[in-house]
Amino acid sequence: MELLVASAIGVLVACGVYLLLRGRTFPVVLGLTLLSYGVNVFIFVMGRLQSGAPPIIKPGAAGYADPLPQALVLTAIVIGFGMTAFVLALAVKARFALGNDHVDGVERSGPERVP
Amino acid sequence: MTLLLIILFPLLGAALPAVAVRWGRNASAGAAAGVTAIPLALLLFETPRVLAGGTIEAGWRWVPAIGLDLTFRLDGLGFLFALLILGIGLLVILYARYYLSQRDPVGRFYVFLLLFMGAMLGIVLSDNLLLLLVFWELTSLSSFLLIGYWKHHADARQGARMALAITGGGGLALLAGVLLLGHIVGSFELPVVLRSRELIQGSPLYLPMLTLILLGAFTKSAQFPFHFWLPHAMSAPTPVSAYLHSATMVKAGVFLLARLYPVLSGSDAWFYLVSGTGLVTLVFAAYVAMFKHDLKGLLAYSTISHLGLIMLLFGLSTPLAAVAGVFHIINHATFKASLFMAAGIIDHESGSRDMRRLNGLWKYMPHTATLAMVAAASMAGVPLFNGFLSKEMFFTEALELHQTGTLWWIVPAAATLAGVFAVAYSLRFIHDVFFNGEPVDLPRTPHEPPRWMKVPVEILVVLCLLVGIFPAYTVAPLLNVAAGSVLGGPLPEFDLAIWHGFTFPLLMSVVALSGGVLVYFALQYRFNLHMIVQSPSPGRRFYNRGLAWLTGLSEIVTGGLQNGSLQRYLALLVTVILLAGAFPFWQLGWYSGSRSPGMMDGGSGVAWLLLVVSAACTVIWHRQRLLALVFVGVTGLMVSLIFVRFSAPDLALTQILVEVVSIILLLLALYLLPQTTPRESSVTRRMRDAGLAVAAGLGAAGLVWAVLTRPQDTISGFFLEQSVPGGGGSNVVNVILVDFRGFDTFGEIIVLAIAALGIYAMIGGLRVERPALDPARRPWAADSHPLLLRVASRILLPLALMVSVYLLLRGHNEPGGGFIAGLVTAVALITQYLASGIAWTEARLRLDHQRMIGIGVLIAALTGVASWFFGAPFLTSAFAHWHLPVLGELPLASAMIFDLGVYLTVVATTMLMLVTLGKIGAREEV
Amino acid sequence: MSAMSAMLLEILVSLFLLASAFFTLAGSIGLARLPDFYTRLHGPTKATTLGVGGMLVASVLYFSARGEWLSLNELLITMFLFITAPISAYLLAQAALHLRVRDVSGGADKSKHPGQ
Amino acid sequence: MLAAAITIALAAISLAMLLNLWRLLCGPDLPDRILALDTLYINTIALLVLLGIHFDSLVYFEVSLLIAMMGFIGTVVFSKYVLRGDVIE
Repeated sequence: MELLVASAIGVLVACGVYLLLRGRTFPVVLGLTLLSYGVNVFIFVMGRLQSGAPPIIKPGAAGYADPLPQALVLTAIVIGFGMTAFVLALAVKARFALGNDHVDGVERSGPERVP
Repeated sequence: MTLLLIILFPLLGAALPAVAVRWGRNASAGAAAGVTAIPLALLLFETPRVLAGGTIEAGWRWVPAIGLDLTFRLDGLGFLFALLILGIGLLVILYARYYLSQRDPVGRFYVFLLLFMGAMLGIVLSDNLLLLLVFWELTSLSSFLLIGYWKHHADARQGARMALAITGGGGLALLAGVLLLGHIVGSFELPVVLRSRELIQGSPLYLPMLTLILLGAFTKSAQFPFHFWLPHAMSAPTPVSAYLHSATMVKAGVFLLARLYPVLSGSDAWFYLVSGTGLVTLVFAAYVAMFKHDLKGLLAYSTISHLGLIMLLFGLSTPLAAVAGVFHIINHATFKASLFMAAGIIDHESGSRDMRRLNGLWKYMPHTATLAMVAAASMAGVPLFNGFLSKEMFFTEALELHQTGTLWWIVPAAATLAGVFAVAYSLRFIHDVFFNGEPVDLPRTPHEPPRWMKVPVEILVVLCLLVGIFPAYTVAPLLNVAAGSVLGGPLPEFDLAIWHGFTFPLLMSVVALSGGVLVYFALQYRFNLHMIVQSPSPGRRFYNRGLAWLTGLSEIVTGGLQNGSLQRYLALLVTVILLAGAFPFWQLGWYSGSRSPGMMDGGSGVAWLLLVVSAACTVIWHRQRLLALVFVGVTGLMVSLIFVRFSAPDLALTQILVEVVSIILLLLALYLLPQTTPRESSVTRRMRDAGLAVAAGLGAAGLVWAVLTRPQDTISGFFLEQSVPGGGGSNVVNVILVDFRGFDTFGEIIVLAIAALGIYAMIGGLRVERPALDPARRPWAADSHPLLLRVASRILLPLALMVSVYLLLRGHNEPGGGFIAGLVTAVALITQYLASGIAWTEARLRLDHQRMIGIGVLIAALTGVASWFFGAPFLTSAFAHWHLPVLGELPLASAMIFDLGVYLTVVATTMLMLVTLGKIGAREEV
Repeated sequence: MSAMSAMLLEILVSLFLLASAFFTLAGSIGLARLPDFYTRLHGPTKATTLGVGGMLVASVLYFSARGEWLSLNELLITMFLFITAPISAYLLAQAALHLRVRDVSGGADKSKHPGQ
Repeated sequence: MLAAAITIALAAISLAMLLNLWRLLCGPDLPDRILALDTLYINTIALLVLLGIHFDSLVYFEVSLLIAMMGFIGTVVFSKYVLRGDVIE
């Protein structure tokens, strides 16, 4: 099971990094999303893998999953969303202010038509 | 408390002159004088205690973790310097009132001056070396502002930059030195440091530490070869030169040596470094001073020379030499400040500082000339003036020197030579300005300055005379306590008298006086002094060359690293992170730990496959952006399944909500962006990126594997135990968020609010025409809001709102909470926008999102503040169990009100983000 | 609750689960195997929805019998699914028509569709 | 018996999800993929209900509920994007 989780995180990070290195804003945002998925799961599993033991106090429960990484990741997800939204707004603004959606703000192969 | 007040008055009162300048220059100067006079009075109140040999200490904790505390001490040395700083400061304030012209912004001048005064007082009163360093840097900064006060002059700006670069660089060395010293001693507190002489001098780090501290002191006190910034700083207004560059700031380096004298001095390294540098500076600067045609240039080099003299005295390491050094600090401050002021008067009233043009001013300003003559005589070391006394003590000590062996004659000879030069340039200052023919086309006809402009000079000159004639009755007590605290032990026997009989030092004085007169007149009449032009000093050339080299280097580095391509920066960043991460991995050796992995099940395998394939497809099809987005949706769903599978229902809820909201956002943005990505990266670029990505993925996976196969050591036991009794909720994740770590959550909703408002500010007003055709060049579907969807959305709204209220209320005990409930509400409301359009929805749902964000944050903040009223820290939670008819036993914690604030903020920020983006493309093309 | 009725309940829940799983799977097989989009649309929207509905009934039975909870939750999910499934299908069909997705006969939908 | 039924049902749903993945990969058109995503959401609900019975826990219901809601909204947004381009107009 640990191998599955580790490799899944690895794939998410790898895909995220590759897309982050692309030259257009939209793929970069997608990469950011994938990378934050990977990082969120990464932090989450630092509390180890617990099946069927949610951190909700109940009399007679055998054990609980680690609540601390969960609390950290919960806010991380929301903040990550805020960041994605901000970057998207930036991308839209840049596209209309600069006439292209390249991350450098400079079209290497001629300007495209802005609708 | 008095000590803190003495420092705080100028620092905080610095704002007053800027305000008072509205009521005129006198008000501004008056405010500055008042802010100086009060601490001076406070200081004088302490005189009896200090003169009795007492030390006043006061302290407050500041950053104890790094040994930085607000501790102050007032001993003899600090008292002497504080007296100089405040006393001369007061005179300079008066003087500057008349010196500055109508066009100069007076308020700003006094603000800078008071800031400097406060920083300088901080240096001399600090009892903690780190605190001293803080004030040390503050003097560098405020002197930068003062030197560059006439910012329209290029040379003022350059002089200010040079002073900052040299003294700032020295400050850096000093920081390193003080850190080493603190490392050796184990404390930065002066009393501890001053008791640790054996420890410090026996340490192998003594020499590097000493070198670094001396670098700091030498740069600040303009010692050779760092002296060249001081002449350039002469482009400052003359009151600044009189204050900073004669009496106070340049003495900071000397002060530091005096402060650390008990522990640093006495070693061979100290002797050769300090007295060697002092000796070279003394002779060299005195020589250069003779050839300066600029009045202030002459004074600047003379100052450098005298600072060298004081350095040399401290370097000699004999008790009497240290006494002479302290004595010369006092004398130099008085005569040099008055000389600078006199030079300023001459400049002010004649329009020139060039001694080749200034001649024969005696008949225009006899009063000023007399004052200048007394001060210059003191500078030259003429008997009956104070400079003579300390200089003769110096000559005596130079003769007593034993360390130099057969070369014993070097120091006395150099001292006499420097004395000759000093007499020569002093004589030139008087003869070349006030006599020696007639003025050469001066801009103005010289005349005496306003009455009050001369008062500060008069006071200082009278002091010179009083000290020079009656040393035992004037300066002796002050000198005793100041020298006492430098030596940190008993004072040597010394006699402050003018006449000691026919001694060898007296002979040296006579040689210096007669030789100086000879040299000056020979230069003036045989070698045509006015025609000699010096080349710029090698130090300055070195500085300029070094600066050019550094600029060139930074251009090369910047140009090499930053070619304007963000992709490249990111690739470099990823590479660096990989390299930084590779090293610990290397050290770890074998990645697998002792913990045996859990069993895999089929369902998880399928989910894994879905996750991996969809993530890979996102990459493969990233050019077709809409398609890639579908795959991101699958990935997000699978991530939430991971959270469910490993017992994190709260995370799964948040993930699934954020996932959908993100997709809506991405689609809104995609509508405004190109639908496809052109293929523009080269194959090598793609291979490189793929390599980096695979390495990053392998690194992350390896790290996770290494962690997961090792036993866990968590601090969560506390939270699990305290959640119900301490936080009143059984959902530990939510209790952590709103209670244990409530302050973090508070910060996070503020970040979220900032992001939303930032988006609104950035693209709030943007409006774009709607394209007539879809990406496949077909007309859009005509039905903008399908009826079925509209009807369904209205049925779903109350259901969804009910769910969200339910999630909010029980979030403290079961999965849910403010973040999740807020997102559900936002999604429910957004569905209305989706189904029925902006116009329809906003006509019925009048929500001011910005205001709602404010209310949410405010509620959260007020919940936190409320706990103050119960005497508890910010955001302390209180709770009680309420019995409600339908819902049953409901524990109501104050944290839940906080959660309500979170809820409102999340709803409003999400809505604001989505609606702002949604409105951009809203306008139909006509 | 007697052992007998517990046994009966377990059988009932199991039967429901198996039947629902069958329908769910059938829906997905339909999605994978049917020849064109318009036919594929039937599988998930009908069979799978029914299947999940059955699962939820099983869950209601299971948890209600244990007396832990009056399972309103499942009811809510079922309601959601049954309201939304036809609308999703409708919108997807609209989208397919708009994009002129081909049907099984090979010819694209030539008639005027609502989007035009 | 219940355990066996759960295992079989789990296997069936896993298989169903694999088939959805197959459709996602093959397409061939965008609506096919959106439909596959929608089906995946619904299958996930089934999976969660099963997990709930398996772990004898009620905490998975909220997740199922939200997946039902969000799956629907996801499908709506994607379809609306295809139909009208502007999702919120």
